[in-house]
Amino acid sequence: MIKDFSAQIKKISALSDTTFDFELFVGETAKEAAPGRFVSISCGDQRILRRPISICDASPSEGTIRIIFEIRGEGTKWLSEQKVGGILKVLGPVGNGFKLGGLCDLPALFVAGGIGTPPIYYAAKNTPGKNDLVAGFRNKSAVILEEDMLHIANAVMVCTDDGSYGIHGLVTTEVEKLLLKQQYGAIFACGPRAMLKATAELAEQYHIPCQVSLEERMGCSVGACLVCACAIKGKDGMEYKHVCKDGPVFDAKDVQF
Amino acid sequence: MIKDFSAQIKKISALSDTTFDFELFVGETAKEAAPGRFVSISCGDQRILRRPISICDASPSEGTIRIIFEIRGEGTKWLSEQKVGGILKVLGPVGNGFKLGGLCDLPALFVAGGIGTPPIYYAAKNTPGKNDLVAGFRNKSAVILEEDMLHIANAVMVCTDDGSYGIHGLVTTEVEKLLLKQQYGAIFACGPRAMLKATAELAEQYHIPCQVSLEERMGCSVGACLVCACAIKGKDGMEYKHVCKDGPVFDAKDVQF
Amino acid sequence: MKPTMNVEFCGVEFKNPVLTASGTFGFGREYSSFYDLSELGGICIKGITPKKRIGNPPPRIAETPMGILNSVGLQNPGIDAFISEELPFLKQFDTRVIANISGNTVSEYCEMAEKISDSQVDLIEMNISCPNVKAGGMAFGTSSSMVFDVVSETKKYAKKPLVVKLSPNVTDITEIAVAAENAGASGLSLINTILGMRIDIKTKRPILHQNTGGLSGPAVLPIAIRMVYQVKKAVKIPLIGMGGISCGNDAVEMMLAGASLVSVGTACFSNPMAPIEVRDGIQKYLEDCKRSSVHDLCGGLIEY
Amino acid sequence: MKPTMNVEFCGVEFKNPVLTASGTFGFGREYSSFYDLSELGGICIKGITPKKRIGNPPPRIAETPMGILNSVGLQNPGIDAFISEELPFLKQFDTRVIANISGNTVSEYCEMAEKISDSQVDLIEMNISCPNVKAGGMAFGTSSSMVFDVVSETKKYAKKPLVVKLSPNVTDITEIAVAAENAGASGLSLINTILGMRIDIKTKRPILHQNTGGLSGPAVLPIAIRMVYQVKKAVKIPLIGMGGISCGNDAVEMMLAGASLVSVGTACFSNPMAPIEVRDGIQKYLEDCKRSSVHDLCGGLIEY
Ligand SMILES: Cc1cc2nc3c(=O)[nH]c(=O)nc-3n(C[C@H](O)[C@H](O)[C@H](O)COP(=O)(O)OP(=O)(O)OC[C@H]3O[C@@H](n4cnc5c(N)ncnc54)[C@H](O)[C@@H]3O)c2cc1C
Ligand SMILES: Cc1cc2nc3c(=O)[nH]c(=O)nc-3n(C[C@H](O)[C@H](O)[C@H](O)COP(=O)(O)OP(=O)(O)OC[C@H]3O[C@@H](n4cnc5c(N)ncnc54)[C@H](O)[C@@H]3O)c2cc1C
Ligand SMILES: Cc1cc2nc3c(=O)[nH]c(=O)nc-3n(C[C@H](O)[C@H](O)[C@H](O)COP(=O)(O)O)c2cc1C
Ligand SMILES: Cc1cc2nc3c(=O)[nH]c(=O)nc-3n(C[C@H](O)[C@H](O)[C@H](O)COP(=O)(O)O)c2cc1C
Ligand code: FES
Ligand code: FES
Repeated sequence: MIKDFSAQIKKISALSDTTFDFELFVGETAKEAAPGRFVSISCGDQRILRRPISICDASPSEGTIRIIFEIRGEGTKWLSEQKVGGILKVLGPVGNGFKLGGLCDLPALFVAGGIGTPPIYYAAKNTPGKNDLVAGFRNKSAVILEEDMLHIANAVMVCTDDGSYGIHGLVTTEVEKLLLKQQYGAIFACGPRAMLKATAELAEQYHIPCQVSLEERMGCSVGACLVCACAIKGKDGMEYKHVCKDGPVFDAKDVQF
Repeated sequence: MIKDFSAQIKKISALSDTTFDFELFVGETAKEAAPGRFVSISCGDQRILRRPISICDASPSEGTIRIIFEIRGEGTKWLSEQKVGGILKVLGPVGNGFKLGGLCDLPALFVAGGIGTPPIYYAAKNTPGKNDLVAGFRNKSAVILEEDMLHIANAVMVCTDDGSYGIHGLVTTEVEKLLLKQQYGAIFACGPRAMLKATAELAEQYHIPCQVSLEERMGCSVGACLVCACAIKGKDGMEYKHVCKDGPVFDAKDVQF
Repeated sequence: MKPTMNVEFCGVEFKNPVLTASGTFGFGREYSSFYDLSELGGICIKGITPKKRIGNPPPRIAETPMGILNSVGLQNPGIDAFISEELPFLKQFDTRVIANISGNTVSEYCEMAEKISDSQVDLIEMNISCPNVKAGGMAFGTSSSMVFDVVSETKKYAKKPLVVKLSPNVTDITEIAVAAENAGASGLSLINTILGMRIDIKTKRPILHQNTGGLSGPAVLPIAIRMVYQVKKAVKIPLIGMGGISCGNDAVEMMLAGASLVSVGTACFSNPMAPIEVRDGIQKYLEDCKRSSVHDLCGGLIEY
Repeated sequence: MKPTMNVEFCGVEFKNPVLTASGTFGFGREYSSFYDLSELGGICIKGITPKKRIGNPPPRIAETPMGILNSVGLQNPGIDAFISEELPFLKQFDTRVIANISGNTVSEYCEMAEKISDSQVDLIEMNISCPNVKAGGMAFGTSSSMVFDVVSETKKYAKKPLVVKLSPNVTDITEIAVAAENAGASGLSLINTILGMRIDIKTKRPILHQNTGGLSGPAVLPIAIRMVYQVKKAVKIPLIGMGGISCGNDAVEMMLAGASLVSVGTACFSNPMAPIEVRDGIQKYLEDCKRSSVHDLCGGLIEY
């Protein structure tokens, strides 16, 4: 059940000049965290809209969740200026996460792009098996969570667009290489739309079930205002489903990219 | 010269639940402070308009000014929640203060009402001679600056509307008693409009020069937007002068109450 | 003694004057996990149309200083699906249900008014002011002769009180209000959203896929209060005031200006509890100034 | 290389596109202690009238969420006093001076246009949109036939470029804009303030002594951008965009929507340096996206 609550900031680490890692105390709510679900955070009284941020990890025993975010505009800038001990207004957990259960015995492939990496890390962490993970970033300074990912996946491939770190090139090039080499039971992806689209096409081509996590601008975050529309193929043609309520994770073959 | 600058909060004391006493570091600007002049303070990014607050005292040697304010609405509430060490956006000093120089040898009478007391205290402090001061407040818990006033005036009379402290009754009743008893060279007043009006009438009746400090809602605080109008008798009839630029202190006989 | 909060509006009794604004509250399901919907004076549903509408492509929302723009474009399952699948859920609660209807043509409005009158809704709100659809919508609401025509026709089919929702995108809102009153409106609600635009300076594209959208939220409060004030002086029928209300004091202002009921919309996005807090805030104001009833507020303004 | 910031507008060269908005900057004297007025693209003076006006009784200002209402009511010393006492001060600076004129009748506009044309001002801005005066003012600006009449008459007497300032309080601003263009306006400026109201819930009185006043500040930015966008598509004459601009990015949005020049008004109240920061912000934007000239912005929007 979605709740609106106050969360205290327990820990802050700056992963780069523009990327921040927060640990929030959320009490019982931590039990409802799941990979792909997100929280909507109020970023100052002067901003009407809350900002959706994916849950990157959760510790139900400690009552904490972890979020990682990048400064993109005024709201995330405000968030980055908050201090340990400060209180955030948080709505969540919101949305339907990745369906990680019921996979066949084959390993899963996790595909992350940029700031889409946190929920993918969380999903991979919660998926048993010899799973692989490909994560792409703009450049070396944008790479996040590499250490964490190494602990929870079989093979981790880090790519950068400019070759300043890891493999030079797009994640989807690596994904294709892996798909040629090996059989996967499922693909899970989060990142820029172009990356998701290319990943979805590969998944279709190789007949692998694929789930993607979508982004859209939000109003209410609870499914009431219908602003966070995404085009989904329905039985009577295209219709708009809603990222906050029906998503953010969708079956890739249903998404009209 | 009016400047827009950052001032650090050096000291905060709560004079009551709703009244606060701040010491601000303003550097060189402290030299331009004068009784009756004020500063315009930005009360949070979500509020467009600055709040005018009188200077209550200044120490040019330490580069500080003192302000005392009461919570009246959202802006002063915000201000009351600021912490020592915090930075305020301050515009000032604004306006023409009391003309304290050139008084005849007679003592002066200072008349203060409620949150109008701080500039009157400052004015009395800077006026040599055996001056008297009458200050009125709603009730006991609203009384401010009594200790400070005792040090700088000959006689200090504190009145409360409800008789919960000091003399029971209106300041103007006390003012009239004093005027009957003694000769004053000038009257200086700041407080609610009704009090200023009554004081101005007494001053006229007893032929004593009187200066009053007016309040009006402000936009620019520098004389450019013409919103802070107050009706002043001019040679061609009534005209609107401006509290921030032509005031806040006016000759009582010019004010159209 | 607690002040009485109930209000009679167009012959319908509301337990308190606070409604949720159409389009910001869906059909109530989502917010029912935050509080008991029976706490509300009423719920105004997402605008419905004769047939299902898929709405506009995203992005459908943009942020502005103390406001938002939306361009949902009346996405809804259609009137029949509303009546069969959503209304029964709403009728579980002890609160009033207001159906917000939108048509492309006069006959669509009539058809819907007739159909919805036979359902269990308590009031009909005719939306002739949606800035986010091409045909109908705002077009109807900006000319007094069209308002007169569409309202007087629809009125013939409405067997429940008919409230007309006015567009603020007009030169003189009183002219439109009077036209609606003359055509037989039982009450008026105002304001709908104000047409606005934001541009993403990085991509040079509008933020909204429709280029423009409707402005709501605190930013519009002073405009809404002015319009309610003007309309109150121009008509005799009662008003539902909305636009930027986010706390009890805002609602009190709106009621002093002339509203009998108030709606809370965009504020729910920042704070899901906003309608409840607005209700409690009105009550606290009445207590603080020792008023016995919320009736004392409507039109209580002392003009200069 | 620094991007070029100069703009030609109605045949007049501006060193940069940033002006101060009429009524928020007096006749420039007060802000000249904060910075050299020669830094500005231009200064639009407080609205002047044929004779001295004392303006409206206070209170003349109220705060709103990210905005303000004002009801100054054109307090000014009259055109003659402006020309003899204020203009010489302004002409000391290397910046453009725009005279904002308001009349009660068509002949007053003509008289002022004639008189001001013989002075050293660079441009004339005709204010037919002031919501705070009874006669003239906004009344002229809300009907396209009246706009056509007053502009075409005034044009006969204007020997300097004539910019017409539009009111946002209209159903269709493009209709008014086209009327002004057809009547011979050299350019348009928009938006003036939007009529609004606030009420003091303690006293139950309007905050403004005029009951209502004009809304400006960030709250109106999305409305102003939408109107500039609509008008840009409807006319060929150039536009001055204003309404809620408080930083360089806001100004860039306004220019992408279609403004050649921008004005900064209410933002000066929060931050006296606002016009300079807006100018620097535009320049930084141009540098960041490697544009060589501010010309590239006007109307650069890529519509959906
Ligand atoms: C389900 C979901 C999960 C997300 N998870 C993360 C995460 O874990 N870490 C992270 O850094 N970012 C995440 N994002 C993106 C994040 O929400 C935006 O970067 C953020 O809202 C930008 O806010 P701003 O104020 O900084 O930017 P501004 O551009 O100033 O924001 C203006 C408005 O646009 C909205 N907006 C702007 N960009 C986006 C976007 N990409 N998606 C949705 N709304 C947007 C803002 O929420 C706000 O309402 C997620 C988005 C979604 C939809
Ligand atoms: C020259 C001058 C000196 C002042 N000195 C002091 C002082 O030393 N201590 C003190 O406590 N107060 C002083 N005031 C009054 C103080 O400015 C107001 O109490 C304050 O602005 C209220 O702001 P708010 O946000 O709390 O109230 P709100 O009612 O929320 O404010 C809304 C708007 O109205 C304006 N406003 C409301 N009341 C007043 C008022 N009485 N005068 C001017 N503007 C008002 C605010 O500035 C703001 O723009 C002075 C006023 C003036 C004009
Ligand atoms: C996302 C959204 C959707 C809306 N949909 C409708 C609608 O379907 N029908 C309608 O009459 N008004 C609709 N409105 C307008 C609101 O009902 C209300 O009139 C307006 O938002 C002003 O109130 P507010 O500032 O409290 O939100 C919508 C507003 C928003 C923000
Ligand atoms: C206090 C004040 C006085 C104004 N006086 C005038 C005026 O005399 N003539 C005029 O054309 N516009 C006047 N305006 C409108 C502004 O020039 C401008 O169009 C409007 O404020 C929107 O811009 P902003 O949001 O940047 O302030 C005034 C605005 C304010 C706030
Ligand atoms: S944000 Fe309101 S429905 Fe998704
Ligand atoms: S506040 Fe602008 S002139 Fe006084």
